[in-house]
Amino acid sequence: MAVTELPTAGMLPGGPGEGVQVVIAGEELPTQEMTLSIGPQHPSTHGVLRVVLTLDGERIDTATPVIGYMHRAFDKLSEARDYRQIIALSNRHDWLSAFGNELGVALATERLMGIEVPERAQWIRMLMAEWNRVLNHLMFLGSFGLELGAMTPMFYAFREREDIQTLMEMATGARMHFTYCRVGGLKEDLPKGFLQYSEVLVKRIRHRLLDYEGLLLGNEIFKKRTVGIGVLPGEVAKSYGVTGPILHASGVAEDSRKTEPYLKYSEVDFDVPVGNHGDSFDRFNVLFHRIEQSLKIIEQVHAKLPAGPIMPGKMPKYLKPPEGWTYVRTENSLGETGYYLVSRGDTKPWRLKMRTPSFHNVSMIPYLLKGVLLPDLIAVLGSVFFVVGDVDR
Amino acid sequence: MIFYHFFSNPWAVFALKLAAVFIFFLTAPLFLGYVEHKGLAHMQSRLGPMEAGKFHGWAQLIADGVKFIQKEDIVPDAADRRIFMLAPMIVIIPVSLVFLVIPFGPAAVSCHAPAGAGACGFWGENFDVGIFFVLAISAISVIGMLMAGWASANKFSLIGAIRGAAQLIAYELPLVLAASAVAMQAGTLSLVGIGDAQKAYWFVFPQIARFIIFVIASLAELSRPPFDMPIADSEIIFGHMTEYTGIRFGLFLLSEYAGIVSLSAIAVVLYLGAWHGFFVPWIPGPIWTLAKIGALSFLVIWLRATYPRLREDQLQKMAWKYLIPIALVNILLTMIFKVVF
Amino acid sequence: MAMTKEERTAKLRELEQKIASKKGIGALYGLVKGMSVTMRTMLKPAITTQYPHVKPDLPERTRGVIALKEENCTVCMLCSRECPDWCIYIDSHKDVMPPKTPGARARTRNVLDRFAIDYALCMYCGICVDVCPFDALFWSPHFEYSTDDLSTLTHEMDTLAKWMDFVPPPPPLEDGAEDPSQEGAAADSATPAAGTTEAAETQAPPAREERHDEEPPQIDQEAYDAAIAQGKPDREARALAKKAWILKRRKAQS
Amino acid sequence: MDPQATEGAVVSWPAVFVAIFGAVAAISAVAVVLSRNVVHAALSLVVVLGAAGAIFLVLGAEFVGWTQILIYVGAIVVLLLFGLMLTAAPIGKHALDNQQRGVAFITSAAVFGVFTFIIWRSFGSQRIHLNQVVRTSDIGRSLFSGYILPFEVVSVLLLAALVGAIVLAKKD
Repeated sequence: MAVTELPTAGMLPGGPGEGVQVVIAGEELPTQEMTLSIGPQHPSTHGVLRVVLTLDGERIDTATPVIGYMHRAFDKLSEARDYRQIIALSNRHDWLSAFGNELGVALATERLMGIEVPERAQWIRMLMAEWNRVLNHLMFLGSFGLELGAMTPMFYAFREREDIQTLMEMATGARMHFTYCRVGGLKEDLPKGFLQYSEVLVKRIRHRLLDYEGLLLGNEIFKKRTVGIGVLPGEVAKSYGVTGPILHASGVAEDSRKTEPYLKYSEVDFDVPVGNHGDSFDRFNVLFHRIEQSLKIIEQVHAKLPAGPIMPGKMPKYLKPPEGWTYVRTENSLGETGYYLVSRGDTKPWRLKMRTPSFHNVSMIPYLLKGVLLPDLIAVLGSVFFVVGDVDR
Repeated sequence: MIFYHFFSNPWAVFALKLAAVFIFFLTAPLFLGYVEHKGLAHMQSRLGPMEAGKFHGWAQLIADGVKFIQKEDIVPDAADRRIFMLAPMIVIIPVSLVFLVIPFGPAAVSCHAPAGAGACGFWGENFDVGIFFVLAISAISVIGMLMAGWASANKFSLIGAIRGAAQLIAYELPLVLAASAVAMQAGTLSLVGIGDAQKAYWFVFPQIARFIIFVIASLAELSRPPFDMPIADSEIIFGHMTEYTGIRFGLFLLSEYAGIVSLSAIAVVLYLGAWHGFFVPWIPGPIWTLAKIGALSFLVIWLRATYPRLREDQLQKMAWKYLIPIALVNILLTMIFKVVF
Repeated sequence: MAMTKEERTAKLRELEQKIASKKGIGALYGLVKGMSVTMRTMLKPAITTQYPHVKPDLPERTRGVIALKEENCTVCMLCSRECPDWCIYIDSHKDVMPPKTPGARARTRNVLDRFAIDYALCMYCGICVDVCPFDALFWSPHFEYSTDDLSTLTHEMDTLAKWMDFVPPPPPLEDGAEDPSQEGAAADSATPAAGTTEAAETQAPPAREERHDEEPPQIDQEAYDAAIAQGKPDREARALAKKAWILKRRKAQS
Repeated sequence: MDPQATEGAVVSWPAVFVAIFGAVAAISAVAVVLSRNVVHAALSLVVVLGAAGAIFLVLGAEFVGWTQILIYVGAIVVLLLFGLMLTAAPIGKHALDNQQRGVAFITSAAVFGVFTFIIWRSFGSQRIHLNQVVRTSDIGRSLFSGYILPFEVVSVLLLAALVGAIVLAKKD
């Protein structure tokens, strides 16, 4: 039988015809695979990620993530900016966990310079980092629902996020790119009324989490769409370098807040929620419970916040870390963010390499998407929590 | 006596009814669209449109319509031009025809139509096979959907259209089965007759399962959430409507909302007692009908606000494994009851 | 009666879990619960505000726009150099001032000709405000300056100065915080009211804030106070104080 | 072709409509076979079947007419289109064609001739009386009395087809 080339509508990577293959298996009728580009402009890749799929009917044969549409050369740029400026730059790549990012840069610089951060600053940093985590997780809680067609959780998520952003704005002045960390401490102390509002918010959000439970976690349709979809065994997750909620959902409770505590995480009591199956539902569930844990940490910070300065008394005029290198692990909202900082005694780092969780999360898309149905692509992609800026940097 | 002469002229009455049906066809979906804007918004803790027309954005849908008319009508270069442009009409015409047969009230008491008593009332046309007409005509829309999806020369459109067709084929069956059980119980295929037959009790009460099947199947036919896979925006952009702009896109949307109104109306006539009210019998029948249509349409909106969408194969499974067997058993039971009592 | 609200909720939750865990009923219960969530929300008032009609109440620290207190600027160019994306444009010239006493050396000073911030480039990091040693830059929560033309987002000195009117006083700090103003380090010149002469007379010398980890102010406090007492304007007093400080240091060095 | 057109000197409205729909159906039928695009052909088929349904309606057979539309337009052609799009229907302006036009023409001409002959022989002398509308109940009654055997035979046939389809599809 003649092999006809599948005419295309100009959506294939290299124009019509390319990437189409004809599979003739035994005596079966010949079937053609369709290549479908999801992205870079597609509603469900939240950002400019592109996934090139080869489809057998609605079943995905291969999935190749194409990244780099948002590459902003953070690593290179930080070699040309001083430490203060890097803090402002670093909160931009993963725009959903800005505070966590700048915290990492500050921690790395402090470690290299041997600066002792005041107690109060450390506690406030932890408070901010946890609120930031809640912000981030709420976003994914909402967007996952949206991708599965439930539009309301997204609006609820933004309702809650709005409250938290107002809180963050009180202290930092910004709603998204906080730039609140400084090497050695923080920009300013908390304004009056911050803690009170923070306490109110903890209660409010804890109450409103029930809405998400009612809309998504307890919903039969949602379960039907996510349970058993995109199963990621713990071993595979580890081998791909996946961290954060996705790793936890696969049953591995690796969290640098626990295993290698920074700030004051060793002094607060919290759990690392883990999943049993590593499917989409577990990932979502873990995200949900991580919010609860973060709220728990925030409550403890409220109780334990000491008085004192937020910057060390003596700070050098110019930030010039001595020659050497350091690596800082932080458990950022989406997983482990590592900062490899090499200094040659200059005011600028010689090298600042970031290990971002989203990059590793995206790297296992081919594994997760193999053999799933096209509609499940959404259930899988939505549960592989990533921020495109964090992938490309 | 000029009115008497006017209404005894069948052509005048026909023209009047046609005009009324057309106006209802144009305004009801707009009103429903507005209710959806506001209802969805409030369910999501928002306010929805507030600017157009000043008072709570009442003119938002009109503004949208004007916008659709003004926008450029783009036909993709690779598209099959004629079919692409024809598709929205194929979708909207059957939907508009359904409005012809929706009965809003009982037959007029003093009727002077030449066809005899019972031939005129609050409806456009009383077909002998009304329910059959509705089911047949609403099945045509899917051809327009397939045309749009295929002619757009876009893979997402094609997938959407195929999903839409698969969904329609699967759900046409439970829909017809659920409706035919009602026809059996009422002993007539005429929508007016079915409405009349519910004077004693609404058909929803003896057979609630049938009603649920009808509503689920209607939702699937309309591709409304949680069965909106043909236009699942996070998967396939907007299905068969992806490439459409301007008034043609507007026609698709209009047909969607008109479809909600018409299928709600049919469900009301079949199950919810049509124009028969309760507690307050002095409220006229047409108002009852409209109120019930509104309530059912609101349910459709409410579902959209609440549920994620199912997967296409789960939908098919639901149709073939549950809805169709239940509907068949239902027909059997209805038959037995009909014969025994 | 004896049950508190929390206990009651906990008990209800438990019951709910029990129902939800049942297979068929649980599924139906979950679906109905979802419907109840949306319905409940619908019956509550919306949380959104009608923005152009209702202005948001923003915190004092909100980084809306950077305002310039022109008379504080000494054209040191620090802000311009520290800006990560170089969005601050400063032009100046040197003005020769006639000597105060006849026979003395004529002095020069920098005169600010142009101070512009390109808000199309600005990333609102606030480094310029942080580094400014003379407190010439302030954050203001004012934010309504959007335009439909990129080029009009470059705002010049006069606009930046006008925005000083929107600068609120810094908020009081949370309990347990060390107030930087008590150490005499931070200036409270952020208040728009500080522009009046009365406030200017009582205010401490505008020195950089301690928390910005830099050197102590390079002016002689006594000379500044003396100059203020003589009724000299703020800028002149600061210049005198700076001169006195430099003389003192030279003496100490030699 | 049209029995109504020859009846009496006065051309009635139904006759006019039957003629119009007949012409539409005939032209579309030709378009089905002449179309170089398989989807266009299927869509022309929709018009043919729709026009056939319309003729039934004009002739007062409401139930049959709507059934024609429900089954053929709403289901059969949709399935056909569905199958086409799932397999080989090219997207956009692509044509599918082959070199068997001559054979196809001969075959269809032969079929046309045979059908015309049979129909003419069987019903050529019959007249349809339009003063009565065919009630649905009459169809039901005749279906379950006079035609009960063919009806049941067809049911069994469809059931067999259904089972066969399931067996074929269930291969994996």
